[in-house]
Amino acid sequence: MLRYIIRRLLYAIPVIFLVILATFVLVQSMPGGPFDTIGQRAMPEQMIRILERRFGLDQPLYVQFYRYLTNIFKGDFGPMFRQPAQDVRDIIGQTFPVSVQLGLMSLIVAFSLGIPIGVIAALNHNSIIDYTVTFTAVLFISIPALVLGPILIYVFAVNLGWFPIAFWGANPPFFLGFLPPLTKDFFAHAALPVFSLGTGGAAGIARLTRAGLLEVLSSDYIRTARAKGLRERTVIVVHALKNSLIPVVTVLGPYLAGVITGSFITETIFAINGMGRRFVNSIGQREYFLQTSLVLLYGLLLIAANLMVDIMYAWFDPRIRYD
Amino acid sequence: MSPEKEMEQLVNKKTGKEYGRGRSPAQDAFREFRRNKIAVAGVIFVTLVVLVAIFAPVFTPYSFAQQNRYSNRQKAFTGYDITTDFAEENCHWYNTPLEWGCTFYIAGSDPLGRDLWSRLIYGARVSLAVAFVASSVSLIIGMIYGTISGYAGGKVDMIMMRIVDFLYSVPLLPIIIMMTVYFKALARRGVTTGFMGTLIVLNRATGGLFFVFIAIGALNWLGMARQARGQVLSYKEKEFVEAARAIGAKDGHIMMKHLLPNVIGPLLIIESLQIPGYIFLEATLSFIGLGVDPPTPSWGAMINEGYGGIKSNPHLVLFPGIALALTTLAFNFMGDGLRDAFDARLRGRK
Amino acid sequence: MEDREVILDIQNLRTTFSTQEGLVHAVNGISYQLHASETLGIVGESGCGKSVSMLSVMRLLEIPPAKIMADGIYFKGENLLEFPDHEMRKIRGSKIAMIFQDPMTSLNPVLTIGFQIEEPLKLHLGMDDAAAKERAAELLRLVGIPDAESRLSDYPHQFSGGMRQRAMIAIALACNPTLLIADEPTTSLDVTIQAQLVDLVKKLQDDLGMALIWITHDLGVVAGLAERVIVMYAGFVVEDAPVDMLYEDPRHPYTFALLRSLPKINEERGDKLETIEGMPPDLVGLPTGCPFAPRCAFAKDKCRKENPVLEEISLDHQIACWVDVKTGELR
Amino acid sequence: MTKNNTLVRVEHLVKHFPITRGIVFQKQVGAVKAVDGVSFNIRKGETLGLVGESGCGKTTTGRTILQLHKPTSGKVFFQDIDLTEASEGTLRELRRNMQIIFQDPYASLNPRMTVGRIIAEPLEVHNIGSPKDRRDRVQELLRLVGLNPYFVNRYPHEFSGGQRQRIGVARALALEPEFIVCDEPISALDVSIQAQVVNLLEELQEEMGLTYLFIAHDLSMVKHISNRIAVMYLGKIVEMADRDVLFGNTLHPYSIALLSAVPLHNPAEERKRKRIILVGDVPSPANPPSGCRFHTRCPIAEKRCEMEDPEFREYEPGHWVACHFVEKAQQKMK
Repeated sequence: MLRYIIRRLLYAIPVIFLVILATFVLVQSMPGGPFDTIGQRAMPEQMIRILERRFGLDQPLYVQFYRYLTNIFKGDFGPMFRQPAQDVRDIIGQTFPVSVQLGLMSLIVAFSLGIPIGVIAALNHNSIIDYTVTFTAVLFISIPALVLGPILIYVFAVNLGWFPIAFWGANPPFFLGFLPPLTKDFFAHAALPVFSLGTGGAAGIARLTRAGLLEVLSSDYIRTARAKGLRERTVIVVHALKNSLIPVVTVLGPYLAGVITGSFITETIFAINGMGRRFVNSIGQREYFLQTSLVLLYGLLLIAANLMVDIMYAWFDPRIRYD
Repeated sequence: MSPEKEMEQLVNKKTGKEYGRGRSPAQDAFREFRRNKIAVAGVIFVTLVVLVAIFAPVFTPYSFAQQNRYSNRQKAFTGYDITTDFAEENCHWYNTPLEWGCTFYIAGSDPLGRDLWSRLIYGARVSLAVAFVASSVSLIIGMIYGTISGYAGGKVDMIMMRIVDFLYSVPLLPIIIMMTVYFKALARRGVTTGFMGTLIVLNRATGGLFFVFIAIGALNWLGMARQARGQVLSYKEKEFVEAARAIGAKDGHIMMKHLLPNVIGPLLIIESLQIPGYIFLEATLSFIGLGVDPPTPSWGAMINEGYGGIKSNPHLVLFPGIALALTTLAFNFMGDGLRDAFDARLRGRK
Repeated sequence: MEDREVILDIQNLRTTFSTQEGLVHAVNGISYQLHASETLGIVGESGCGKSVSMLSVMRLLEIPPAKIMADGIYFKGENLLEFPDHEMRKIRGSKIAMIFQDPMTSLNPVLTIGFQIEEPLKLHLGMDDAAAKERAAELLRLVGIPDAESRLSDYPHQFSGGMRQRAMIAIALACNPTLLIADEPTTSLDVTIQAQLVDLVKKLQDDLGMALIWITHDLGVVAGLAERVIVMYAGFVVEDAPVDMLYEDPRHPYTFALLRSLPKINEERGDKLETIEGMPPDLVGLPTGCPFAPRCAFAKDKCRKENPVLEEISLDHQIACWVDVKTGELR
Repeated sequence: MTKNNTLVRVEHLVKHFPITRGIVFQKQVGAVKAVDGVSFNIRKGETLGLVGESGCGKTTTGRTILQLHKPTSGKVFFQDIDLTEASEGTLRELRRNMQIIFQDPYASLNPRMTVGRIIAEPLEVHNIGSPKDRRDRVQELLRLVGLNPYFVNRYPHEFSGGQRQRIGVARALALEPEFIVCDEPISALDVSIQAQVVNLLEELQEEMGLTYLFIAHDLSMVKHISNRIAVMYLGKIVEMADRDVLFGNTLHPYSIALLSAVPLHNPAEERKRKRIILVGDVPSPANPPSGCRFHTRCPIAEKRCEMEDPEFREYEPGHWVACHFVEKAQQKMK
């Protein structure tokens, strides 16, 4: 298992390298540069040259790339062109923990809602409860965060006034680098975005759990468990649940990737100062180092998430062997 | 036994079913599907949306790009000081549907005075185009790639699947966003020659949809390739394929007569379950300004335009949002119904 | 035989399943008695209701779609059908244990063998962890698995098919059941492994003195194992006789034809096998009359109109047929 | 055994399936030795029964003979043509003469094709006859295997297991082959249906002079249908002889044990007879035991069996066996 993890991590190195390289080249080859304008007016040619020299942009691309790579290992992700007071590391330091908080919390919501609801639906198979759950799940899967977010804001923030409209209340300093201060204000701000990002996942997980549990409940070993005289609750909890969650773990990978990279929308709608919103905001700009570094970070998160899913998979299913 | 007597025996007395004529598994599944009311409702709704989108001009009083004004619908807004002009006429310069006196049409108008209803209807075109074109693109690429990989096996399969694995471990969405930015920047430069130029011209001709297709296709063929390979592998080992090889059938024959007919059904169903995701993705890209080019209306772009003013004019977000949700809901019900009806495993359990 | 205590008395058991195609009549009114430490073989083809009848006794069918009706299923004089669920659970796995056909799927793949054997020990006998573990190892040794202690922590996929079925037997025997029901336990295994298991069960039965019901489609397996054999067809018991009588003098046309359709060990090559033409009937719309009549070589008009009931034709030998296979005429 | 009436000759046939492992690049870490050096002849018009337990390689042998699997090494001659060296085209032409019937009546028929198309497919592939001819031929074949010809337009799932197996037989017969590999054709069927299919196969053999390789694990059925029987264990043939010789004078300890494990349909004899219960399971073909592969379960094994793989020799005329201690087996095991 450990060897498997190490091998997977080694395999990740060329992947990450290629991802950075591709992004770096793509970003740099875009028409226009970071210093084309100053306010509404065009920047004088000479000024551009000076600025470019200052940030090393006049060097050949491979030199720049080499410098960027070596700097990363020193913890330097490069400068910000338009906000010289900060560099990319500062931006990441501010936005990354917020995105992680949002992602983790919606993940928790998705699983802690989805699994029990799915179990309840499966145990009441073909009853009104089952139909209601199935229907509601499809309904929530069909409402994207893009639509749900504004609706939540309108209903709960604007009309009812229960929650603040926007601006994530997570501000540094964070404990351990990413844990937020657990204040009432924080949760009030977090409620709507987390709900809007988490319900789709919860609905999907509920459906998978239901299908998985139904499949498991009709299997031979459940009949064996019942033939032992076990109570129905023991049959479900001890014998059925772990098996039925195997398909849920399988989608955990893509789902995590979705939460990580798909939080653009939620962060933008709720004006959360996270990586996704920062990335979207930088689209029109030519912040080469910020953009490359954010993609790099996404790549690392994705690899970590996939690895975690593999490990969980082995834990859930002893038949899986990595070697 | 006389032929007449034989024929007589061919009709099952109890069910009245004719023995001579068989019903294929697909026909069985369609009967099953028809029994699923909610899935049928999904199909009907999708069909309606398709019809409305095709005949959009019939259902819309204005063009999606036309900027109207209350007093003089013929005259465009451009150049007017919008706010003051319409404040004087005691009417919002964009209306909520409740203020019928000011309404251009059922749904009111957007901040630029364009008829919201017309834009919603034309927006359906974008979503449906994405639903069908992007799913076809991903299906075709994925199916060809996966089928080749699965059927070839060995080294070819290994290398082809390594490529897919590699792309899977890449954060595709941010990279595709960067690529779209790159294309759009080139397009703004007015590049019209060369490979990129051709793409850009195509893109402009489709109102910015072309890049969306590329982006969605690039993101989604991976999963389809894996599924197709898995299906081919499972059927490749089936005894009826061995039987075909045993009678001396060539690879092409086996592929066309035995593998594809069995593989394509499940893949179509898997693909139909992906459609809501494609519609979401288009809306997402349009929302962050990387989807269709203005003034082409897309529900995602419309939400983007409206959500700043959600406090005073929620309908600007609500209407495209509802349209988006209803359409994906219909596609979801349809896909679920198809899966339930065609998935023999699920059917067997009932 | 009659001086032994009757431990299981099934009276007119009928089991149906409601499906989209209609009501499936899986078991259609079967009655028999089983005595303490008796070995009963139940033989029949797939879909004849042999497994369903046993699952009905254990009340392991999902209701609905299943529906179990009977005048009574008496286990040691108490009607199992009247037991509330929690009472029934006390019977299952302790007084009546069951092993199933497919050892590959009958054990939970994510739990260790040890856990699965210890479960009934803790549940029914109230053992603590240590005692249960010790007893589980003992049981594994009893069913002939070497290195029992270390294999307790294995998962089912680390066992071969034969070993898994041994583990299933260990689970079933955990609480010294009065009755062991074996539902085609060797069907999916090779003959040499089947021989091992039949041998093992026979030996365990001698040692532990439990009654045994062995369900199979293989007339050979029960020949050497059972004292009495019941033949089932389309949800009916068609013949019930002591084992020697059944094989030497089968009196129901189905049993008669079935035994003759098997290749004889001393026949010449080129001898034709006797066949039973046609297929078993559809259990949704059973014909009136004898269910075997459409395939029966002896069928008379009466057979197609009236379904015969199980009757004793000589001591301990019951058949459900209008015809005497010896003369080919109505009895 | 004269050479001119030999239809199929198998010489030292070996089929190993590679086991690969690796995340990025896969490398071969071993092989499942499914068939490991098998030689035998099949005479024109006879039925050779091939028995053994699951995983012994009997199915792989059948498929490798037909070149459905490419053999790792060894030769297969069909009518004195080396199939392992034959070109694709030659092989395709030769397939008209050798066919296969499969075990699983559900997986062996394409669910999306009608019965008519399934049976006509071999004719289409080899471009035989006009569409009308083919239709007539399909009807004829259906009648031949005892199915109603009006069923041509029905789909496989509308038939029972026994009927499906008949459809499989009809497909195999469409090209009028000389040689048919019957790969456990009755294992998945109910007892009362098995006899129907076996009788059909026997009748067809008589009428058309077919040659069968009949693969099964059910010894009594194999004995019924075969002229000669070969017993396989872990990729090798351990004993081969005429059916009566094999049953009357069994030589190999494994065959003796296998025979004694088959339950008899006679309670009195079944209770009396001496049974040899083999201990343990069949070892994995990926990692077969050294020397004689049976030595781990053999009741009479000695040191030599662990070291030395016994030669497959003709112990008496027409009776082949691979065992060091044939005499000891006779004394100790019977």
